[in-house]
Amino acid sequence: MGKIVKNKIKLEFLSRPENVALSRVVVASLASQMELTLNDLEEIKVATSEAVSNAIIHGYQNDPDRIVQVTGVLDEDTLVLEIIDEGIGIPDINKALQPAFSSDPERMGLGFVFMQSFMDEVNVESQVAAGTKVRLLKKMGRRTKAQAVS
Amino acid sequence: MGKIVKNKIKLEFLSRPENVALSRVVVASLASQMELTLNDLEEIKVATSEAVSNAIIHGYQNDPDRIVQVTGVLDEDTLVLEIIDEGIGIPDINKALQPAFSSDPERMGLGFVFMQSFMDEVNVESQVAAGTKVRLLKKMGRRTKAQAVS
Amino acid sequence: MTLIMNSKNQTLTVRVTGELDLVTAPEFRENVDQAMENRQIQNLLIDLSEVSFIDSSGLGVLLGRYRKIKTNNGIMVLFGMNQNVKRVMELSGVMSFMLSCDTENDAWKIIEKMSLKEA
Amino acid sequence: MTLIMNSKNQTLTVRVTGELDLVTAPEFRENVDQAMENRQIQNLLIDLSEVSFIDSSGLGVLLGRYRKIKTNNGIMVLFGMNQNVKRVMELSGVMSFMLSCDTENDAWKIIEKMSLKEA
Ligand SMILES: Nc1ncnc2c1ncn2[C@@H]1O[C@H](COP(=O)(O)OP(=O)(O)O)[C@@H](O)[C@H]1O
Ligand SMILES: Nc1ncnc2c1ncn2[C@@H]1O[C@H](COP(=O)(O)OP(=O)(O)O)[C@@H](O)[C@H]1O
Repeated sequence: MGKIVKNKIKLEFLSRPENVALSRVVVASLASQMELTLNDLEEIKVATSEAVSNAIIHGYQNDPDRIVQVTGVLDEDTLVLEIIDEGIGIPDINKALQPAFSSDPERMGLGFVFMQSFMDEVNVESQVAAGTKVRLLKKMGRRTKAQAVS
Repeated sequence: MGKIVKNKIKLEFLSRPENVALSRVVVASLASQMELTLNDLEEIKVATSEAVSNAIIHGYQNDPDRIVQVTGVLDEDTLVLEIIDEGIGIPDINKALQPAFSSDPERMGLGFVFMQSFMDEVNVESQVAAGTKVRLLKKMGRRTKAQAVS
Repeated sequence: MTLIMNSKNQTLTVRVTGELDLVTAPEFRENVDQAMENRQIQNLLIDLSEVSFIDSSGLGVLLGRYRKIKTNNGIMVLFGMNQNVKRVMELSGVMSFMLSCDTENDAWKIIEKMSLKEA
Repeated sequence: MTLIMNSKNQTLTVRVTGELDLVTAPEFRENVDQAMENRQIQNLLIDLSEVSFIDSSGLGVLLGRYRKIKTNNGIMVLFGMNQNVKRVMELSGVMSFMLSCDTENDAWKIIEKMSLKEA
């Protein structure tokens, strides 16, 4: 407890698809301030991309004028990201986390699969009609299977 | 009046030197969503770097635990950036804007020179002991000399 | 993202440069589907060697093209994936049924061999 | 930022890779000053060909080394600047007194010529 915070950022942006790339870039810039492999960096980028894409397309159902928030906290050996929307929320988180489940027939239902495979912890809090917060944690220099906690 | 906002972001981060690079990357990612030359992009990066560096070293006098805020708004042909700190403020803005003026003998006093050369408008609001807001405006596809308004 | 498309013998080769995500996936879909229609394409070769990033939105659009090509009894081959793109693709499971190889040359060979088999 | 330093005939060659800004300028200063002291350096050649970004903090550290070298009657030459780095340097006015050229070869020629002049 009481680990030293090495860095902390908060990014807010309009819910437009272009900002998925922007948030990847920000998170990558933050993550690269700690020792990590290029693989780690790529994994963090994919996980961020999935969570932010979900906020835009599912949370806000492609309404381009809402706000998505991404926070990042870096301590000695951990990166914690939170991706927050105030959108429609997830009625059944366990179902949403299942591989290949998607409420959109055009999509693959792999977003949470990627987040869980590429991060060490994935934590989803959501309330219908209030919004969703996805917390992604990555430990550096360790390779553990992701734990889904709903 | 009433120009269409193409994008809008807000970034907050701890006043640490590493975040100068991070803010450059964010602003570059935002700016590259509009038509602009590589020269424009480089100029925007330098101006951002100067304003954020100033917030950290002058505004917060290198205290690493304060918050710097960068906002970016993009409409059809303009990028407006604001770099805000709640630091010591600037007692005499006209003096601060002068080329080669620096309150730090180790520095060159070129930050505002670069901002003014590379952006189309530079506007500084500051209050001693309250903080500083630097507003940087870049018009795309136009090359006008910067206007300093204090 | 940039797309360069060439067609030859009812086969469309698409060279993708950049990132395949929520922004670029729809652009990819529209452009490739248009080209497939206009040029009466049977087979699709996708050069991913210049793709620096892909996520599930990008994967989705590749899978969509695969289904379309399959429906018309065509062949789709991906080639040139870098390590990161490969890992994302493999994790998704699509590599168990999608054809892939390293070079365009190999991709053409696959098309030839499979066309013979089907003939 | 990465620094590669070589010395020969009291001349230190520093090859900088990356960005020169508020974070990296102090690292540059400490490392180069240390090397100059340890190796009793007279002249400084700075290879900027792999510098992708410079701002006034980066410029400041170059100017500081210039002053130091001048004080000891040495010669400092910058070489290989890309277009963007060059513009920032030119705008600052330092190019009116700092020596610069395109290649390391040219930089060594400048050192030779100027050493002769001074001798
Ligand atoms: N931020 C969110 N807001 C509302 N629903 C979400 C959100 N994120 C995920 N979901 C729900 O969870 C499902 C599964 O998500 P995911 O695994 O990323 O697959 P996909 O995005 O392909 O649908 C989505 O289809 C959606 O119904
Ligand atoms: N955010 C700020 N807060 C307080 N003072 C500032 C701020 N930005 C600039 N200044 C003042 O303005 C002066 C000139 O700034 P600048 O032109 O960027 O040169 P330099 O950073 O090299 O000193 C600084 O030396 C400082 O005194």
